[in-house]
Amino acid sequence: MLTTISPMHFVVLSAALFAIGLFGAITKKNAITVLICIELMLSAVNINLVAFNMFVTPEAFIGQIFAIFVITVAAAEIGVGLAIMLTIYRNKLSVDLDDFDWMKW
Amino acid sequence: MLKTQEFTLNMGPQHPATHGVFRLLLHLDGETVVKAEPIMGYLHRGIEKLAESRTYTQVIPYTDRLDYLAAMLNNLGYVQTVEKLMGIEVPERAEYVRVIVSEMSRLASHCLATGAYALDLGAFTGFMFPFREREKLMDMFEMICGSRMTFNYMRIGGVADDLPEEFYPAIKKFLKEFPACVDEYDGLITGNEIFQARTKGVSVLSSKKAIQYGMSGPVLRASGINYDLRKKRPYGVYDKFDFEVPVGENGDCFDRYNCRVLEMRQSHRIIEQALERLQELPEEEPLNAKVPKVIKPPKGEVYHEIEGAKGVLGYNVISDGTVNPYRVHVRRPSFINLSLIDEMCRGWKVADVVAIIGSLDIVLGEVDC
Amino acid sequence: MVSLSAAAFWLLALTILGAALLVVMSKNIVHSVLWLIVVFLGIAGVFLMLGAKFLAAIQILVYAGAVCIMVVFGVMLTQREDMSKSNIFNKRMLTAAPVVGLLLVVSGTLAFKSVDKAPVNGGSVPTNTVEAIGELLLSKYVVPFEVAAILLLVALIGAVFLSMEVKPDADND
Amino acid sequence: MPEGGAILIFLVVGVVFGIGGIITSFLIHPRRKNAVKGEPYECGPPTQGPTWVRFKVQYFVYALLFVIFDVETIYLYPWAVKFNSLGMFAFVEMLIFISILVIGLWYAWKEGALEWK
Amino acid sequence: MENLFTNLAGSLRAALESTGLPAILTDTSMTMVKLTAILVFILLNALWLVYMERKVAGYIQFRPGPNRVGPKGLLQTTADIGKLMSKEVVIPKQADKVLFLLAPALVFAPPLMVFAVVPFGENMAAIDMNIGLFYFLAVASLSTVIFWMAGWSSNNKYSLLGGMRVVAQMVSYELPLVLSILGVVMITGTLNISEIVRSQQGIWFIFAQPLAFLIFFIAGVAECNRAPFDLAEGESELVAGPFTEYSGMGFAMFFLAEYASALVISFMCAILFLGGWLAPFGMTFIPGWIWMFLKVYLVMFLIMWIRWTYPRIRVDQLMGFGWKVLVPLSLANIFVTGLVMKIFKMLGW
Amino acid sequence: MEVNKQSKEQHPIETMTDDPVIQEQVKRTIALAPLEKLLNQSRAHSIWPMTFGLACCAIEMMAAGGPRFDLARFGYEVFRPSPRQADVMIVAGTITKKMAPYIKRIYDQMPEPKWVMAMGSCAMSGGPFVDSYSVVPGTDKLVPVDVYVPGCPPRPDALTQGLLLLKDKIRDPKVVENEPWKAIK
Amino acid sequence: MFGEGLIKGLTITWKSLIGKKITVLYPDEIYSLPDRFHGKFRFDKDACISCGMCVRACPNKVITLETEKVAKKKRILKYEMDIKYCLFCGLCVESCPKDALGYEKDFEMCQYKWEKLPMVFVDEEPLPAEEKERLEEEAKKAAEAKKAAQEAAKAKAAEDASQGKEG
Ligand code: SF4
Ligand code: SF4
Ligand code: SF4
Repeated sequence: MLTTISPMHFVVLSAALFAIGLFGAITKKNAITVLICIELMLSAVNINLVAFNMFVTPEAFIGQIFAIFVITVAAAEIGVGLAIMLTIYRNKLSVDLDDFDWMKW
Repeated sequence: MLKTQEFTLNMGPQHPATHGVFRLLLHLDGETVVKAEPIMGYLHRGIEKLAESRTYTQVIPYTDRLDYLAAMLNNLGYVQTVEKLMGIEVPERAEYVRVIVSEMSRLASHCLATGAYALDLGAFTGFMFPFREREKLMDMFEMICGSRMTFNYMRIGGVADDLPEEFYPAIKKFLKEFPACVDEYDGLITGNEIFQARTKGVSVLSSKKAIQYGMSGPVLRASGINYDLRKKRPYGVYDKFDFEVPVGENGDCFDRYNCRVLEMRQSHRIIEQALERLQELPEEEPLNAKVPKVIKPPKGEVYHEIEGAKGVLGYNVISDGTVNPYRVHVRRPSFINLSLIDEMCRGWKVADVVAIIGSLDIVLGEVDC
Repeated sequence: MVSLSAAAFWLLALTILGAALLVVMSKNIVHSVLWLIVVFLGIAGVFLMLGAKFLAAIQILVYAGAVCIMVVFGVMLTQREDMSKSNIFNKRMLTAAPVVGLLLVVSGTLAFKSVDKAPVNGGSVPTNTVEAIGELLLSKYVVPFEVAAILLLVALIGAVFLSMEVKPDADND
Repeated sequence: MPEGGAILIFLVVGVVFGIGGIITSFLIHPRRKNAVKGEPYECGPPTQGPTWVRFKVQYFVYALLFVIFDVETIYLYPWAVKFNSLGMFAFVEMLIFISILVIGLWYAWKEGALEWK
Repeated sequence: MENLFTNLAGSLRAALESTGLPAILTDTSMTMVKLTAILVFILLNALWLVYMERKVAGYIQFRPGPNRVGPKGLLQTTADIGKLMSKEVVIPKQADKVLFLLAPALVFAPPLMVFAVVPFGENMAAIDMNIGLFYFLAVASLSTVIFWMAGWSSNNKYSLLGGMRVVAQMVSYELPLVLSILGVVMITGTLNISEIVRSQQGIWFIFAQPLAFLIFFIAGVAECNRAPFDLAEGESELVAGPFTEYSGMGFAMFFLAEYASALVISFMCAILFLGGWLAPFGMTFIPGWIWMFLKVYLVMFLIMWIRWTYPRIRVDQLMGFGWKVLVPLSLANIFVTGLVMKIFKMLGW
Repeated sequence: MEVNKQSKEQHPIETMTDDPVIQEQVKRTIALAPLEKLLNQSRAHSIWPMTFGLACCAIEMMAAGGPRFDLARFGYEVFRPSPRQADVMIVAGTITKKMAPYIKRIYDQMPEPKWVMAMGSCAMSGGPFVDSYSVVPGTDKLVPVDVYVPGCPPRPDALTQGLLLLKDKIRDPKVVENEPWKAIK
Repeated sequence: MFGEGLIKGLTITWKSLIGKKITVLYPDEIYSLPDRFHGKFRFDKDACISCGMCVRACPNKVITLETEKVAKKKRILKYEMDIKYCLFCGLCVESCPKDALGYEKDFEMCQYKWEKLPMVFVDEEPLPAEEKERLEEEAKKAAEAKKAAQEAAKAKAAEDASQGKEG
C-alpha cells in the first residue's frame, strides 16, 4: 500500500482534502476563509476527476475537460463570493459569519 | 465607493522627492490625497536673526545660503536694498556685470529645476542633461568668484571683482551651445508623451487663486498672469533689454515646468545683450561706486524686491544707524508659493504630489530661511 | 520507477494535507491564503503525476497566480482589526469535528473496499493533451464551452456590479 | 526522468538557493541592536496610524477581471494550438466565446471598473 | 561549435551511463548538472547585466560609469554583492517575520524555474516540455505573490503601497502577455518552445506578428517592473516600494531576481519573435547559441535604453494603458491573425 | 532576553568589559577575521550613500553623482533612498534642532556596518550658523563621524576625496592615524 | 502622432550614448581650477602685519589671531583658521592689505579627525618672561642705542649708565 499507487490513493487523498475543506467551511468565523475552504473542496473534486481520467479512460480526456470546467466554475464562484462579501462588509463592517443573521429574522 | 481607512503617510523630511527637508503629511484614501499637511522648519537656520549680528557686508554671504540654487539673485536683491537705503548709484559697468551673473544664476537654477523635475518623474537621464549645462555655468561662476554655489560676489555699491579674462570666451562658447541644449531638453523631457501625460492637467492653479495667495515667478506666470518685475518695475538696467515673458495658459504642472524652460531661452537672450553692452563700455569705467569703508546706512527702513528665480524676492532692511542692520527680513518666494500646497494636492494621487512639489520648484533654504 | 512515483505521491499528499490543515488552522487569514497557494501547487504536482500537464499549468496559472491574489485583495478590503486574529474558529468546532471525521472514515473505507472493483487499466495519458482538449472542447463539448463563457460573463458582471455599485453616501464607516 | 521530477528539482534548488543565501548572510553579518532599528522607516519620523489598513476596492476589481480573463485563456490556448486544423466553425465558436467576454470587458469599462481612483 | 554544449551533455550522459548507475540517478544527475549550469549562467549574467546597466546609464549620461574595481570596473557588481551579503539584515519589529524573510528567499525560484524550459540553442533546453510556453506563463505568474508578500510583511506604509501597486500592475500586464503570445501559438500550432523556434525558419515572428511583439515586449517590461513601469519601487514616490525595509542579502535577492526576470523576458522575446537560435541572413557559421545570446542581449539593451530615457508612468495611466489599450489590442490581434490565416487557407496558400 | 543569551557561554572578552557592543564586535571579529578582510574589500568598493541632502551641500552631492564628477566610477553612485540599503550617511547640510532627532533615528535604522560623512561646514560644526538658536553644532553631537569634508559647499571632487578616504578607512582602520591621502601634491 | 516624442527621446539618448563623455577622472586627472578658486587658505607669515583686518572682516569669527607685542613689534603667536566654521566667502582675503592671506588651488581638505580640521598656520609659544624681558631690553637697548647714536654727541653719561647696567 505504501509502495504502489492505486487510484484509491488519490481518492482517499481527495477525500481527506475534502474533509479538511468541509471542516474549515463549517467551523471558521471569517467568511473569506469559508470561501477558501470551498475552494479546497472543489480542488479535491478535481483530483478525483483527473485521477479517474488517468486510470479509467486515459484516451477520452473527459475527466480533464471536466476539471477545466470545475476550475472555471470555482473561479467564478470565488469571484462572485468575494464580491458579495465586500458588499456585506460595506453594510455590516464585518465578515464574521456569526454576525450574518438577517436570514432568520 | 468602499471607503478605506484613513491612511497617513509621511512624505519627508527625508524623501527624495521633497527637494530637501520638507515634510508633507499626507492623509490618503487609497492612493488619493485627502489632505496634505505641510510641515516646515526642518531647515530653519535663523538667517534673519543672524544677520542682525553681522555687518552689512557680512550679511551678503548669508544671503547666498537662502536660495542656494540662485545665489547671485539673492546677493543682488540684498545689495540693491542696502544701496537704496544708502542712496548709492551703481556704475553702469557693474550693473551689466550684475545682470550677466544674475541671469546666469537664474539659468543655473532653472537648469536644476528642470532636471530635478525630470528626476521626480522618474527620468534619471532627463536629470543629467540640464546638469551638464549647469556644470558649465558653475565653471564660469568659479572663474568669476571662486565658488560654485555660494558666490558672495556682489558688494554694496558694485561687485567684488571684475569679470576675469578667461570668462569671455567661456560664456561665448556657452551661449552658442545653449539653445541646442534646450532643444535637447525639449526632445527628451518636454516632448515626451509620458511626461506630458503625467503633468498636463495636473493640479491646475487658477490665476485668481494664484494672485490671492501671493504666488509669483513661474508659478504665477504659468497661470496666465504676465507679471515679471523685470518688465513691470525694472530695477537695475533691466529696462534696456529686449526679452519676452513666457506665460502659460492652463496653470497646470506642465505649464509651470514649461515656463521655466522658456525662461531659460529668454535669460539666454538677456545675457547675450548684456554681454554686448558690457563690451561696448570702456574698460576703465569703475566697477564700484564710492562707498565708505565702514558701511553705516542712515536710520530708516526700505523694502525692495526683484524677480528671483523662484518668484518675487523681496528684502526689507531696517537700519538703526549702526554698522549692523537692525532687522533684515526676506520675502521668500518659495515659501509663499508653497502656501497652497494642501489645496493643490487634494484629490490627486501620491505620484502626482511628487509632480506638484516638483513643479513649484521650492528650495528649502529659502522656505525655512 | 514504481517506488519513485509512490514516493512522489506521499510527498505530495503530505504537502497538500499539511498545507490544507494549516489553511484551516492559521490564525492569520493572510497565512491561510499563502498556505492555500502551497495546497494548489501540491495539487498541480498531483496533476503532473497523473499525466495532466496542461491541467497542472492551469492549476498554477489560475489558482496560485490569480485566484489567490484576488482572495488576498479581498482580505485586504475587509480587514480592519488585528490581522493576527483575523481567522478564528466559531463555536461549531465541537460538532463539526466528529461529523467531518465520520465522513472521512466512511468515504475512506468505501474507497478501499472498492479497490478491486475499479477498472484499472494503468493509464498512460497521451502526451499531446492540449490539442486533444482543444479538439474536444470545440466539437463534443461545445455547449459547455459556450456556457462557460456565459458563466464567466455573468460572474464578471455580477462581481463588478456588486463591488462598484455602492455610492459614496452609503458609507457608514 | 519524468518532467515533474526535473521541475521539482528546479523548484527545490531555487528555494534552497534563496534560503541558503539568507542564512549565509545571517552567519556572517554583523549585528548591533538599538531601540529604533526595528521600527519602520517612513522618511524619518515615527509612523502614525495603522499600517495594515483596508484598501481600495479597485485592486479587487482588477484582480477579479484578471481571474476571469485568465480562465478564458485556458480555453483559448487549446483552441489556438488546434486552430490550423480546425475548421471555420471552430473559429466562429471561438469568436462567440471571445465576444461574450469582450462584452464583459466593455461592461466593466462602462461601469468605470477600469478606472483607477 | 554548433553542438558544443549538446555534445558535452551527451558525453557526460554516456560517461554516467557507463558507470552502471540506475537510469533514474543518471537522469537526476544530468538534471542537476544542467541546473547548475543554468544557475551559474543566470548569476553571472545578472552580475554582468547590473554592470552593463550601470555602464549604459553612464554612457547615456556623458559619464564613464564604473571603471575602477577590477579591469574596467568589471568586478563592481561582485563587490556589491559581497557587501550586501555581509550587511546586517534588519528585521522590522512589527513585521511578519517569517514572511518577511521568506519573500526574498523565494523570489529567485520562479525565474529559475522558467529557465528549465528555455532553450539556449538547438536542443539546449533542460526540459523539452511540450507545453513549455504555458509552463512559462504559469510559473512566471507566481512571482506576483512573492512581491506581495514582501510588501505586506514589512509593515511599512511605503512597502504596502508599493506591494499593492506591484501586484495590481503585474496582474494587469500578465493578461496582455498571455494573450499576445496566442497569435504565435495559432501560427505554429504548438506550445513547445523549441518547436516555435523551428517554425520561424521562414520568417521571424516579429515580422509576422509585429503587434504581438510590441504588446509582449511592453507587457514583459511591465512584468519585471522595469522603467517606465517601475512604479512599485519608484524612488521619488515610494522610497523603495516593497523593498523599503529590506537590507543586505534580502535586498540583494530582489536585485538578482529583477535581473533574472528581465533576462527571462529577453529570452522569451528572442525565442518567440526574434527567431531564437536561428541565424539571420544564413550566417550559420556562427553557432546558434551565440545568436541566441546576441539576440537576448539586444533585447536587454533595448530594455535598458528605454529605462534610461523615459520618465515613469503614473499608476492610473499604467492600469488604463494595460486594460484599455493592451488587452483590446491583443484580443484584436488574435482576431486578425485568425482571420488572415483562414483567408490564406481559403486561398489555398 | 539578550542578557540571558550572553550569560550562557563565557567569552574571555566578557571578563574584560561589560559593554555589549564591544563584546559582540570582538567576538565576531575574532571569529570572522580572515573573511572580514575579504568582505571589507568589497565593502570598500561598494559604498552606497543614502540620499541625505539637507541644504546647499546636497546640491553638490547631486553634482558629484552627475556627469562631470561621476561617483559611479568608484561604484558609489547608488544613492539609496532607504536607510536599510545604504552604507554611508553623507550628512550634507545644516542640521537644525528640529531635524536632529530624525537624523539620529535614521542613523540608528541603518544596518551595520555603517559610516557617516560630514559634508560641509554646517555638518562639521554648524558652520556659518553656529551661533544660531536653531542649529546643532555639528554631526558628531548626534552620531559618530568617520570623515569630514570641509568646504561650504565642498567641491564634488572634495566629496569624492572624502569617499576615497572612507574607502581607505574601511580597508584598514589604522589609516586614520596618518595624514589623509591626497591627489594634489 | 503618439509615440513621436518617445522616439525622439530615444534618438537623443542614443546620441549621448555614443557621444563624448565629459567626466574629469578626478584622482588621476585634476580639474583645472581657476585662479580665483576659493579653496585651501595660504598664509604668508612674513607678509602679515597682524593688522587684524581679516579677523574683523570675517562674518563667522573663523580666524584666531593672537599676537604679542614684543618691544613694540607685533609678533604673531597664533594664526589659526578653523575651517570647520568657514563660509569660504573670501571676505578675509579681500580685506587683507598685504596679500598675506590667499587661496591655494587645492580643495582636498578632508580629514578623519575633528582635531585636525583647523588650519594652524602659526602656533608659537609666547616667549617666556625672561626671554621677553631680554628682548625687550635688547630692543630698548637697540632703540636707545639708536637714540644714543643720534644723540651720541649730546649725552655721554647715559651711555655709560646703560653699560654699567648690563654688566
Ligand atoms: S556648509 Fe555651507 S553650503 Fe553646506 S549646507 Fe552649510 S551653508 Fe550650505
Ligand atoms: S589682514 Fe592680512 S596682514 Fe592683516 S592680519 Fe590678516 S593676514 Fe595679516
Ligand atoms: S572665507 Fe569668510 S568665513 Fe572663511 S575665514 Fe575668510 S572671511 Fe571668514
